[in-house]
Amino acid sequence: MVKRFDGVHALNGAGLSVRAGEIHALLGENGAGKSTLIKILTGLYSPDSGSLHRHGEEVEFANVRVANHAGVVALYQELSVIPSISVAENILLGEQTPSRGGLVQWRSLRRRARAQLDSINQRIPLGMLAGDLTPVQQTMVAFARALATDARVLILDEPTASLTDTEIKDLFAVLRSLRERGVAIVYVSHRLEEVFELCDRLTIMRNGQTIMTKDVADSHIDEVISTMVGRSTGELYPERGTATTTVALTVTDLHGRRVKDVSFEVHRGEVLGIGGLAGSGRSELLRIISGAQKHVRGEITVGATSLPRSPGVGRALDAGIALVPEERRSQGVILGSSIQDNIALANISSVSSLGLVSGARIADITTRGMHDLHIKARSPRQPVGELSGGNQQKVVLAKMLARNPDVLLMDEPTRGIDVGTKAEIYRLIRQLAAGGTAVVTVSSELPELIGMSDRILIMHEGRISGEMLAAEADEEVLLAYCYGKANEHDDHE
Amino acid sequence: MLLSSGTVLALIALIIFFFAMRPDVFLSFTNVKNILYQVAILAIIAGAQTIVMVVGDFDLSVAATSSLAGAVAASLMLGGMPIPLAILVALAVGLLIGLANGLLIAYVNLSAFVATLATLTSVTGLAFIVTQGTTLFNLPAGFNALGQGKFLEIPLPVFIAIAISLILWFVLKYTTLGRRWYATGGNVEVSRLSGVNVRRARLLAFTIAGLVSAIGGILLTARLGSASAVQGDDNLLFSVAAVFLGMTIVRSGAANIVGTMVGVAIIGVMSNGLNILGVNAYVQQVVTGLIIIAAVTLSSLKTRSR
Amino acid sequence: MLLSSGTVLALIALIIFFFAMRPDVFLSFTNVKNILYQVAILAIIAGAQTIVMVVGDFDLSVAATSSLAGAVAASLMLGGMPIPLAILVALAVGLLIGLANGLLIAYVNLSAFVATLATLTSVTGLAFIVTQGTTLFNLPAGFNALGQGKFLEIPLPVFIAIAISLILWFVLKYTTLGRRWYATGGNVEVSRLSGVNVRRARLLAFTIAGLVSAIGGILLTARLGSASAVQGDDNLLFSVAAVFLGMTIVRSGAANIVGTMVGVAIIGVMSNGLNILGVNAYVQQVVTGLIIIAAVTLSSLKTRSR
Amino acid sequence: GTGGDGDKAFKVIAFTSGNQTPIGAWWVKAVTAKADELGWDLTMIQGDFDFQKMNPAVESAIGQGADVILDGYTDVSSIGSIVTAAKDAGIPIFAVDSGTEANDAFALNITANQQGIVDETLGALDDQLGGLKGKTIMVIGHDPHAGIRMRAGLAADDLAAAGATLAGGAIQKVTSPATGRTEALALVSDFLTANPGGLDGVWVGWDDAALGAAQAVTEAGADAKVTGVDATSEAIGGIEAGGAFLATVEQPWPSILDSVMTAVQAYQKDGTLPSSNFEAVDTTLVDKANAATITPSDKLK
Ligand SMILES: Nc1ncnc2c1ncn2[C@@H]1O[C@H](COP(=O)(O)OP(=O)(O)OP(=O)(O)O)[C@@H](O)[C@H]1O
Ligand SMILES: Nc1ncnc2c1ncn2[C@@H]1O[C@H](COP(=O)(O)OP(=O)(O)OP(=O)(O)O)[C@@H](O)[C@H]1O
Ligand SMILES: [Mg+2]
Ligand SMILES: [Mg+2]
Repeated sequence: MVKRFDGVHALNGAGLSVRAGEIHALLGENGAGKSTLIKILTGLYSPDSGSLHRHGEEVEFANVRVANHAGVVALYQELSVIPSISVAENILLGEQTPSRGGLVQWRSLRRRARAQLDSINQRIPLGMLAGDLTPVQQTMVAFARALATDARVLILDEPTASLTDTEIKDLFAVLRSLRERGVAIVYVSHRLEEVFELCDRLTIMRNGQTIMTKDVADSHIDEVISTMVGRSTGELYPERGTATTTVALTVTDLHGRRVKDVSFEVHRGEVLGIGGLAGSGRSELLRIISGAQKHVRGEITVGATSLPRSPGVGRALDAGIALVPEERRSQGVILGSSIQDNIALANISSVSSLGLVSGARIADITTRGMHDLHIKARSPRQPVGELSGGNQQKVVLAKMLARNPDVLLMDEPTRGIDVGTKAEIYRLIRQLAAGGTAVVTVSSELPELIGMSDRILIMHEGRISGEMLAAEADEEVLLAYCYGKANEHDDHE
Repeated sequence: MLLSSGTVLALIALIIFFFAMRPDVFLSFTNVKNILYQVAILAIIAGAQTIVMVVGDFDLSVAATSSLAGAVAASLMLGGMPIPLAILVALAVGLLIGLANGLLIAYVNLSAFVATLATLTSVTGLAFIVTQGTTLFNLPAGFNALGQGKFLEIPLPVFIAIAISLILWFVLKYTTLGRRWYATGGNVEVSRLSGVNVRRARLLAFTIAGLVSAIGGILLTARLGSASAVQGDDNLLFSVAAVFLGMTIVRSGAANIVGTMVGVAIIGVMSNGLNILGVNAYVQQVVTGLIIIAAVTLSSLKTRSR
Repeated sequence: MLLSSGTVLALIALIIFFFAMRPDVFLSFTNVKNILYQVAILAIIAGAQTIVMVVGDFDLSVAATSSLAGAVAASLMLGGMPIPLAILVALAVGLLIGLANGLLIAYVNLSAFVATLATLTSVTGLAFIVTQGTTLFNLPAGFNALGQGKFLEIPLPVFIAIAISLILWFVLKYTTLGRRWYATGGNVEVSRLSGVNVRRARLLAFTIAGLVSAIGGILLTARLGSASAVQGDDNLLFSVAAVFLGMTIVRSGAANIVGTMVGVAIIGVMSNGLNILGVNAYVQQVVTGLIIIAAVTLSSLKTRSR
Repeated sequence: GTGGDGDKAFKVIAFTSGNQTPIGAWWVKAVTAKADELGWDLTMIQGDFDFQKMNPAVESAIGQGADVILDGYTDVSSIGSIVTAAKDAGIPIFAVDSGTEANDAFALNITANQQGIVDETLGALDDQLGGLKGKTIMVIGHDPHAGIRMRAGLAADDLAAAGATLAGGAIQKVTSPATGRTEALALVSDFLTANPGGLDGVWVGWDDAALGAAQAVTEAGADAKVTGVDATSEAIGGIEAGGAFLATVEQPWPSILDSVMTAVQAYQKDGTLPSSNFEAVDTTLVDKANAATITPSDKLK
């Protein structure tokens, strides 16, 4: 397959062959061309050259529907739900909707939707508007939709990026049973442990080319990483640093909609990790601290200055608090704007004087950000929407880092990011901490939480249910905290 | 849920207010019939607008299409064509304009605003050409009866408006087409990637909106016994206002027929009530704007407090 | 890039066509001056519309606001108020209407469509009240000179329109406010989380649009030497059409002043050219719609082939 | 509906679509004052040019019974459904300027004599230009208005008959009354650029547009003369100033309304209907000579 965008090769000799009844991992760095290849497989893009064979016969998919009819179905990266319609309808969209004579068969619709949700262990009310669901639930609904199609070839582009362990386990169970039934599954993920746990074979892409295809059983994780990145990488997690004793951020008795009674301190130079289950209130906590959401009561102090109630993002930024939000497409970047405009946006005051913006200063911070974070793009003027998912995430980081914040809040900062880049981001976090920044990161991956943090807080139903030094942390104990079970002896429910 | 919506509250408040001001007149059978008669055609055109707004677009050409359809029917009948045939041709004209809109928007990818703005302009020009700029009248009595006849004391357009609203409500709620419209309006991209033929869905939405607008226009011509190029022009803004008012009554914030009809009722009650109170025409206009703002604000306060 | 845009091509095609039809007249100094004079006020109102569309909204009340401002200025001057003061008050009226729009939209969270539709209605009513439904005239010669005076043979409104366009272009391109407007139009939530006060940005956009519309309306009054409640009505649809035509010339598809002015030029050239060819007014309308479609389609084809 | 019985108040429904124009507003005031004076039970319905709203309101009033219906400035073609309802209820309609020809929709319709208007205005142009033969005259009309449409047609015919050339080869049309002045301004300027010095006169069907045409002539530095119809104060001002605006026509609305009211009173007394259902009254040419003595149509008391 070859596919060019504006003369740039997104794919340049990519190939993939998937067998019935296998789970085939498709791996590669951010921007390697995985999503593009998938979009070609499902008729969303037409390739500049290359061909597609199904059961040995050449096929051509003019659009998504044709591919679906041929049994090829994808759950796209960043695909989500239709917020204004019900969960049941989201699961059985379009031609999947049971109908007779043009009329929707509501009863059968509900029954089938329920069955799909049951198969992935989800108890989401069918009549709810999908827009009212949590992000995790939305992903599960989208997944249920992909399952509902009776696909013979099922392609999943980073399905677990925003899921936590429980959901991932459920999802894997479903995928394994589909494999039993002879479905061919293509699985894209940046979480290599998952690949080794789940997949049968793997294909690695680099710069739009397929580099190698191999049985998972014959592969080793270090080999996979170095093949992906094209060089060998060192340790994933850098050494921990030493936090200072100066308090950078104090949160006292914070109450929000779901957040209850949260108090903690972060020191300059410290990396504080926050873990918990989906919906435990981590995102809300960060949003409140960053001024993006109002809180009911409680106090937030940066350094020595206490922030006013509901300061708004602008004031919080000026006080030195910056947030890297969890949903990059709806919260992080303006997809239609260029990289430099996105980066300038959070830095308007530093790239302007007397109300006038300076193009030179924007170019300056953009170049620095793109260089520091290795953002892969044609030019600083390229619209962010054209970048690969991981590179979009780096733009969000670059935008906030350009502010040199005292307190950097990051909500799932490595979601959808390849291992090589993850390592870079961890190093970057350490570098920032060494420079005196207090870093607070939310993550749903326990190994990551342990690897990158100095100290870990776990949240459960809006409260802090446990605290631990990362160096002494143990995944099982953390998981117990996540379920709110840690202090069993003094918690007589 | 419906009753607690701000838009419905606004309607009730208006009714109570006008009733308190003129208890002898406002809720009399004659006046209620009057209100229904006055809004019947707006209800039909607002129904057309609802469909298009369900798929997340606008149709600025609904009122112009309705005028042209009415003008075509009138001019053909004056030229001697039998009534049913003239009506069919006029409906076909509406359908074709809707189809043109749909093709431009769904297949040529023009923004709905530009495409229907352009059609609005061209179609108005055509209506001027068809009527030669004048008001066509002296239409056959059989035709006028469609708009002026009564059944059980209630004018026919009221029944027709109710029938069309019910059909649209049914289509939107119970057919796969209706659900695809809602899906498309909720998120085009997700719908497309999930195998919904969003182009066809949008094409159909505009086409049907054109057809329904034509029905409205033909009825307006029959109702007035005459056709001019610009009659019914204010149905455009009022239809959009009605749909917007109605969008606030459901949680999803999507366009819906029940809400649209509540919106149409607000507009009808307001204009009739102000007339009954004998409010000066200019002041009426000022007040109309204020009431629309009040109604929508009320709804949005309600929504936010949920 | 600019030259390869379909909209610009459409403009060039129109100019070549009309020049070929009437080489003696179309590009003569008098006629070019004429075209500029005819579009000067539309250019100002389209500038106001551009700002609002940059933040991702619409303002349906621009033309009504301009009419009211003109009427207020006229009525105050007839009442004996000195010219500069009357102009200031009229500008303040425009500003206040814009502010009201902005508050309703940014702080009460009404949809821009409903809010400005309501203002449009109320403001038109107010304009009728101010003019008492008549046309106000006999305005001071010093005031009329603003709209009818000339400098170097070129009418003053042309200079004013150019000045305002330049200012808006500068503000949109080089100021932090302009950046914030574009960001807000790109994605409200992202902008908010990046520290942009999106409410204030939208409020300012509508307020300035109100002010700029008022300038347009005052100039129209000076240009005609009279003020009526509805005199600039067609500027609404034309301003939106101009902005939409202009949005196609940039890759991002965002509203922009250069594009808007190309759009205004298309509308001006088209109407002047058709007049010069002596095309019937109704046919002109039909053709106008078709040309808008052709221009936008041309652009979108261009965009897609990239 | 027979004549009044004396014991019950005489019930009158009055409607106009054009209450947003000065003349329409004057008619509403004058009719209301007259009804007060005569002790009528008056229902006044104002339509804002919106027949969809006005017609049902009038018909519903008809449903509640009335002795007489008064119609001001609403063309017969737009009120077919009202006419039908009134006929069914046996109520006569007395109208002011609601159609340019005899029509049995009305018991009486009095309007201005369109041919007379054309004769007067073309006469003024003829005098000013020293004959119409060989002259190029532009005629600007507005089709949706029945009166303007009719007189524009008559003017075009008469000009052709007098040997003048119609500028642009046909009647030029304004599409919206709201923007009549700007449209006429653009029409005339564009014609003058395309044909410098090629225009001797502009005949316009109503003053608002005529003012735009006159401004275009002045701005182009041309010496064409413009005539209008309506005698608005602005037009009269223009005529007095002695620029391009040559003349306009006064239509005697107060006396027309008086005649209609007299006929209504006759009907109230003993049910007599007027012998003829249409009357076209003569108008007065307003030019520089008599401009000062004319009451402008927007200043009627
Ligand atoms: N619509 C587009 N226009 C221009 N360039 C594009 C477009 N889509 C993708 N690209 C480019 O093609 C390349 C491959 O992108 P793709 O999204 O396939 O990467 P990926 O392997 O899925 O990365 P990630 O792991 O970050 O999701 C990138 O350089 C990207 O910028
Ligand atoms: N039941 C719910 N209904 C509506 N919105 C919800 C619900 N649960 C969570 N949300 C919203 O989803 C976002 C994330 O929720 P929260 O902060 O509670 O979770 P979290 O711990 O960050 O977990 P995750 O983001 O992984 O779901 C918040 O903005 C929250 O308001
Ligand atoms: Mg990808
Ligand atoms: Mg979260």
